[in-house]
Amino acid sequence: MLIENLKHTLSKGVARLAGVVGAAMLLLVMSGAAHAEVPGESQFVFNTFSFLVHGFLVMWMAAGFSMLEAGLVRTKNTAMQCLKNVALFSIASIMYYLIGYNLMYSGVDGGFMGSFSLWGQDDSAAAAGKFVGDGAVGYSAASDFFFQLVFVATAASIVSGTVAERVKLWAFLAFTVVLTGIIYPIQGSWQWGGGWLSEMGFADFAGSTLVHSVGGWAALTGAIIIGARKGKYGADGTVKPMPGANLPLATLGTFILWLGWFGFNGGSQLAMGSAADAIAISNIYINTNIAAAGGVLAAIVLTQLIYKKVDLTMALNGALAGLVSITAGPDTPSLGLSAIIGAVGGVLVVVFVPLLDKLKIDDVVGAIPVHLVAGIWGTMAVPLSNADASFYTQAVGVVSIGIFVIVTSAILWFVLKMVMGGVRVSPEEEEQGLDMAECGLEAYPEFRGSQTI
Amino acid sequence: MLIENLKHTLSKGVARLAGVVGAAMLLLVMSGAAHAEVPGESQFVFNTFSFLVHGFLVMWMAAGFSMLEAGLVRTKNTAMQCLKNVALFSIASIMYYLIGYNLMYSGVDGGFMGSFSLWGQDDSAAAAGKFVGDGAVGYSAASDFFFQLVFVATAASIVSGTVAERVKLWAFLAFTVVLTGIIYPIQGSWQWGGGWLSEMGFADFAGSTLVHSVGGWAALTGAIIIGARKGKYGADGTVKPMPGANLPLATLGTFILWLGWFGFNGGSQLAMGSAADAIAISNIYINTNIAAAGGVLAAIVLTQLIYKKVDLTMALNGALAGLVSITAGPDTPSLGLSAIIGAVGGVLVVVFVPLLDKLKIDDVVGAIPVHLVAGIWGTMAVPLSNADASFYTQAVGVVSIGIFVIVTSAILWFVLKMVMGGVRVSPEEEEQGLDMAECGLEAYPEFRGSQTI
Amino acid sequence: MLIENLKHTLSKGVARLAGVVGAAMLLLVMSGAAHAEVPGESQFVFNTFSFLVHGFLVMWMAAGFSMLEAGLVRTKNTAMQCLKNVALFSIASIMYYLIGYNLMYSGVDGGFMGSFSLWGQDDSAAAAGKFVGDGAVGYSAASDFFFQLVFVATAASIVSGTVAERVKLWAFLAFTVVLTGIIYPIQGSWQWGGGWLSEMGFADFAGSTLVHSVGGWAALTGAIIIGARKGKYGADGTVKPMPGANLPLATLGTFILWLGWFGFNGGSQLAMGSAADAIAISNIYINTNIAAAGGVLAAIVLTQLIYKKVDLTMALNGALAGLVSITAGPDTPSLGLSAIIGAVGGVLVVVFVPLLDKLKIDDVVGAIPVHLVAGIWGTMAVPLSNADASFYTQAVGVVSIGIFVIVTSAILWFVLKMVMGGVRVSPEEEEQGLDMAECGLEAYPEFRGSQTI
Amino acid sequence: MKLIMAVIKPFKLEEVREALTPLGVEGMTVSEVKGFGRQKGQAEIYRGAEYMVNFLPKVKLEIAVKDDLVASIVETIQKTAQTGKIGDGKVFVYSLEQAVRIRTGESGADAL
Amino acid sequence: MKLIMAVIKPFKLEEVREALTPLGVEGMTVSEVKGFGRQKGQAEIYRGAEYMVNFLPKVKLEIAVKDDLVASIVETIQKTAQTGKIGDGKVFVYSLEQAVRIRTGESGADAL
Amino acid sequence: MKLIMAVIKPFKLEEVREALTPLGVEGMTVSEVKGFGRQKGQAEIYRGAEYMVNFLPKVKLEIAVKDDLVASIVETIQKTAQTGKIGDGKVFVYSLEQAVRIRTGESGADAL
Ligand SMILES: Nc1ncnc2c1ncn2[C@@H]1O[C@H](COP(=O)(O)OP(=O)(O)O)[C@@H](O)[C@H]1O
Ligand SMILES: Nc1ncnc2c1ncn2[C@@H]1O[C@H](COP(=O)(O)OP(=O)(O)O)[C@@H](O)[C@H]1O
Ligand SMILES: Nc1ncnc2c1ncn2[C@@H]1O[C@H](COP(=O)(O)OP(=O)(O)O)[C@@H](O)[C@H]1O
Repeated sequence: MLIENLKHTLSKGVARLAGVVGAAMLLLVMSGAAHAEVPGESQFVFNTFSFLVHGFLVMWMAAGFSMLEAGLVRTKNTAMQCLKNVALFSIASIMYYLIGYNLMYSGVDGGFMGSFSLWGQDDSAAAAGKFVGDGAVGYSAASDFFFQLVFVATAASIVSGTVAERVKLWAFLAFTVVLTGIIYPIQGSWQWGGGWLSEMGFADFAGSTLVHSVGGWAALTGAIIIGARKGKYGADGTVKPMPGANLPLATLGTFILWLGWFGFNGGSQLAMGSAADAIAISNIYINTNIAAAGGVLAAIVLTQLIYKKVDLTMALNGALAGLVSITAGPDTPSLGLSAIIGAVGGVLVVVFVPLLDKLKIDDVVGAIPVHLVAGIWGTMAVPLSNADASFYTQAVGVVSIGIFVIVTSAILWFVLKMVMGGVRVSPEEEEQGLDMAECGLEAYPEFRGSQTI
Repeated sequence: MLIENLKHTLSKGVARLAGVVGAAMLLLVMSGAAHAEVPGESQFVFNTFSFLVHGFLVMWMAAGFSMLEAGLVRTKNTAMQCLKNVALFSIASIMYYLIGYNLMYSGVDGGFMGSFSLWGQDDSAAAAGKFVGDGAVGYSAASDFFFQLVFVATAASIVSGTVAERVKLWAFLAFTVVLTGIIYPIQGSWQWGGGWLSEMGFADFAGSTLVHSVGGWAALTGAIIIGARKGKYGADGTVKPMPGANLPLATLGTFILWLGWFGFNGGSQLAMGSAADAIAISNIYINTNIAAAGGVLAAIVLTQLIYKKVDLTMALNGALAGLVSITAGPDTPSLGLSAIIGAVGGVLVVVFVPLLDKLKIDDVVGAIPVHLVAGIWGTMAVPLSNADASFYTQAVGVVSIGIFVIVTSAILWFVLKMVMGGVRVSPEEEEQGLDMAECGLEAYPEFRGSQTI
Repeated sequence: MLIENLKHTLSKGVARLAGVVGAAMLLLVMSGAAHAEVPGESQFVFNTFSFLVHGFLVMWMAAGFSMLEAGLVRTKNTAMQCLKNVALFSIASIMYYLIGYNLMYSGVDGGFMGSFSLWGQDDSAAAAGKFVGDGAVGYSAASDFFFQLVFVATAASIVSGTVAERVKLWAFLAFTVVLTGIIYPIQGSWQWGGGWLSEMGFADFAGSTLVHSVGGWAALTGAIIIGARKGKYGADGTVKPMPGANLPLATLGTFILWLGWFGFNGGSQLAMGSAADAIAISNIYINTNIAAAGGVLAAIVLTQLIYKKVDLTMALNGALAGLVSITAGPDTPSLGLSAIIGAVGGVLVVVFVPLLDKLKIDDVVGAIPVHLVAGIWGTMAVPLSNADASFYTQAVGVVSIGIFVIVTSAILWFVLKMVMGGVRVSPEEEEQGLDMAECGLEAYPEFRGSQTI
Repeated sequence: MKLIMAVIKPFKLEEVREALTPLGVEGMTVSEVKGFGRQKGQAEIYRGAEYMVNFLPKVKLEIAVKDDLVASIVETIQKTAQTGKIGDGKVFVYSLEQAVRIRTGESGADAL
Repeated sequence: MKLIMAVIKPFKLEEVREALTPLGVEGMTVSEVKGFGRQKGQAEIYRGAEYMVNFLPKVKLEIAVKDDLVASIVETIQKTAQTGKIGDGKVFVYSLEQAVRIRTGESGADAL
Repeated sequence: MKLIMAVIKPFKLEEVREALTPLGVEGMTVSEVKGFGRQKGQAEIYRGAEYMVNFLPKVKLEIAVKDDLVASIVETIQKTAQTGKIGDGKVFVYSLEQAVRIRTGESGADAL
């Protein structure tokens, strides 16, 4: 039974081969004993429950991104940032149903995309009494849909943070429609849908590349095409900081994301109906946690050394960078290696945030260092602990997905520019703040804040 | 075993008949196969775990209401709003133990109320080795108590938002004592306790009517009896907006509620010990999610069309209205229909918020459109996808519970008025803010805010 | 099977004997029936899942402490408070792996500490097909590690609140390293590691003493050694209140902690693979909840009586005191007794907060009344409902751990004073606020706040 | 030209502004201030310690006007902002030597 | 000595401050105010009700200076703070009788 | 009548207020301002970019008083608010032409 279950997991996601290896090795050790004690229907319930619990944790990350971004923008753009995050989650929920899921998972067969069709639940195997093993799915269709859906929203949230404070609401929402309905699912099909990348042996357990760097590339493309905020970079190369207005909110957002990440990585085991799976998920939890811790401590120590002060926003980004870094392979490394992988992520953030400013790429919340740079690092670090992954294949995945996302999202931004008469608000509206300009209300109407003093 | 379990679920809650139908149909399909693989004690653990996990999600909604309301009142009433929410949850926890639970569930038998007695756990069937099936309960008594308890608090939270910024603290708390100890349990017994409404075939899976519209009716009655905030409506019919002081907090509250709703609706399946239940819960999750998404998008598009700007507070209310709308029947509709049901909820909010202002009914946080109007809509929408529900019976439920709650809460407010010398603070205290007047402290003592500029 | 499981639980933690008694009694009743229906591997999965779910709830408490403390300090120290909380959780994550876990659990054998070694997961029993019973562990090693780890951070968070607004960042972090790596694990080994206290029959189910009062003692020692905030106490005995800057945030923090506590106490059952365990956990949930409710209501009523106003911050502390009070024995009391135990906690807070001020012990967030005083009360209250606990043994535990923590943390603070040239920022830096002084940024840069008006 | 500076209760602001418009007041500058005077602050409690908040929220108006308008404006403010309860505030007048409108560079009474 | 009080658009503050430094302005006091003038506020919508926000955020500068600097400072402020759009603000000047530096007790022009 | 305007360090406010009471000061109006002067702001870092915060938080007092009290009040403020460190602030005095108490309509020195 356990073997069947594992087979199933393997067949569903050759894509996640790397991730399963840990469990598989454990299984080999176990296979001598009479251990197959979890009945099939129990396994089905366990697997489904895992998707639901881990799925709601990932759903909760939407709140995390909202709070992080609402805390890191200036007051005058805060309501807009909240609005964008609520809206994008809603759009993702609907687009993934209309197009995304089947484009990502249905009939990919080693190719470049699935099919264009509405998703609908098929629980016929379970209804026929086949819960796990041959011909069975192993979990309820809707629980899997739920879990995959909440991942999509993550990618869109990343973009929203980078292009904050200047992008037009409706341009951003239109971008989100295509990102969550088409761009994300197509590249996702290459790996998790069982497409060409997964056949090559690419390893990306929970999405350092498939989710985070995708969001990061789209954000980078957007930041370049849309341009920096007015006044951010002086002609003489000076950088004008525009401090986030509410750091406790940003801290809350980071903790929410940290919590949600247990769902993100843990749930990506895709099963929980056996001791082997339970062990694997547990290991993923602690690796995920220590990677975040490593990211925080690296960022703290480094900012202390460089600036003689500790930058809270860097510590928060450090946590997230640690989490992104471990996401490609949270199942195979030891605790110690996980801490180091996360710490490197934290270092990358401290280095890349000012570097982007040098390049005049204006990333309001630091999403590019966190999700793109650490996402690449995390993907390339998989072979350190996973013998089935190779640096070459990892690089192929990173580059091919990078090119795909850059090209498609660049085209998309340009089309939107033409269709909507620009994707950026007017300089006056930017000065005034998007809250007044596009929402007609203020996030904190009673707290007078001035952006200038 | 599975059949027994289902029987049990049915017998416990003929009340929730409608909700079980989906699972029942699935079961019929399944019944040919040898699927009864989940051992009885495992089912017991699964069912209990489902109550606990979904219960803590619903408990978390208390934080959601607090943040939503704290964000939508003005600074000078914010600490009070927090206090009320912490206190009402505490009161509900105690009243439901002292009176509520048994009044709702013990010995209703098709009648109009249960019995007046302290609740106490009875796990004797399980102790005798009967975990599911005949004579068994199927879950631990305390897990069920916990799950039901957290629902009660929701109803009280709804009232607190509507009558904010003017109701006296102790009058509100006294109202809460009776609402959670007596009013809510009595009407709850009619349906979930197996009373007369459930015998009629009323369908309200997770409480669009039993929880949300109950809160909504009590809120409406309170708003009318207590009257509008000073200065809210000009003699000439002008409406003076009193913008909420902290919209990111309101956004956070909405996300918390959205998350909690997976527990609210998912847990209302009342079981999780079989593949059929797991499938049902999964479907409930995705329907719940897409209804919220539909509500958000409807509200965004509509406010853009009407006001040429997008009102974040309407988008947030739209999410909640979508959630309330699907709550009466999250188990039977398709994903597409769920999205539409939610979207209608979002439209209702955008229409009813200004309408209430026209009627000079001052609902500070929009709880009446969200919980009452969308609650009625959701209840009436059940027959669209559930063949066992009829519009007539749904209307009977809506109306009878509406009348009951209006009458009892009106009496209660009047009694409180007499006993406490008014349920409303003095005009000076209202001007000054309830925080200073009744708490003697300020929510944000360092951020000077003026309500006038 | 169930019996074996119970035996295991017993053997792992004679330490938690008291906690198991409830389940054990239930079990005796059950033992006649043929109930052992949960297969071993299912039990393993259930137990592991319980550790993970309850563990992530406890992890979430880190966010709760951050928000509570960020809301109760003044604006100028808010970013620092966030930073300290993120950092201490990270430090705990790493120190517990490097030293703590094995110092607490490995080879204590009735003694005074475990061994100094890195933790590493050992799932060999499960790999050999032994899931529960003789020779088995019953859950995945990493899930247990995760659950224990998140407890450690709690103790450190407590200290951070008390010594806020004046302690140097790096001094505090250094203190945290030793607290989480050495002090906490050593005293933890006495009881949960199976050391001398557990052999005496001390009962502390989830850590009123082992976690909360440990944090409280360390906080008290710190508050005394570091001294009060500048200007807090006048020469003439007047107390200058320094109101917390953001009470909705403090409210949110309290709700987060309340939610997390279901994990804290519920997960401490350490198993969930049988009906008896599921029943025990459910009882723990409702007792925990009603204790918090009791604490809130006691604090509200008492502040109303004493001050004629209701102090929100006391209500919040009341909730937490209720939770701490029930933590030593959430499994044995009835619901009613639990409410009373919690209410006494709430009373203690209202009494001890001003008392500490009289003693010029400056506890910024009220952590000493909440965690230390209520922690002692909770520990001493165990024998009220648990026949296996005695007042004498409870007192021995409270006193011995108190002395140990006071002595070690006093030494530690003094060593840090010498090594770091003081553990306290300069008066100018304190005046200016730690955010500017040590972080070089502001928590709310746009909301001008003055501490003086 | 004179500058009239008035300190009033916050909730009177809108009323005062409306009362001044018909007199020809076309501009004013408003700030949030805290006032200390005969009206004593209120007791707050925080965590068991009672304390006085000595400073109460007020709103300060600054209005530059031509000399001939001063009397009527001062009177109107005094009348409109009055509640008769302690803490109603004050009106002060002092002399302005110069006024310039930034947009146009106009100066003197034209700039007001 | 004169006191120059200017009300300007917030985002002009930094520019004005930089323009004044070469003139010998060594100090100033800045506050956030709300202005009401020819420039009308903006419509906000809140929950379906539209309303006017009549007061717009401005920044007020107070600069005490020796008499001989007044003209150049007023002119510089007027030029630098100008955008040409309505709402640019005003500069007012009035007479100061005394000035004291708290740190040293110096008084008169030396205190500035 | 004169108006005394003082800009001081925020934490000195309470002390100054207490020192003035015995002199017969019965009211004052306080606002939060930012000051720029010899005392330079502090470097802040935000996400890897260092920048100067040029304006430091100060508190501004406005006290209207009868002429004969001016000297003692100015002196007391100067003495009490002094820390001897840079940034202690300034005291300015100018002439008031009129003062009205809104509650009663009293004017002149009686209104103070
Ligand atoms: N001498 C003064 N100088 C400046 N402002 C004053 C003075 N006296 C009073 N105020 C301001 O006027 C407000 C009202 O004064 P107060 O004495 O409380 O009431 P009333 O004017 O009704 O006697 C005070 O809060 C303060 O802002
Ligand atoms: N008479 C006045 N007294 C004091 N402040 C004024 C006066 N008139 C205008 N102001 C200030 O100047 C600002 C700009 O004035 P406004 O009339 O809107 O534009 P403009 O000066 O370009 O005609 C106002 O917002 C207000 O703060
Ligand atoms: N010319 C001026 N006009 C108005 N305010 C001034 C002036 N010079 C200084 N100030 C105010 O006084 C404060 C202290 O001045 P500063 O030059 O920093 O220190 P000090 O007075 O000790 O030499 C400044 O922050 C500013 O608010």
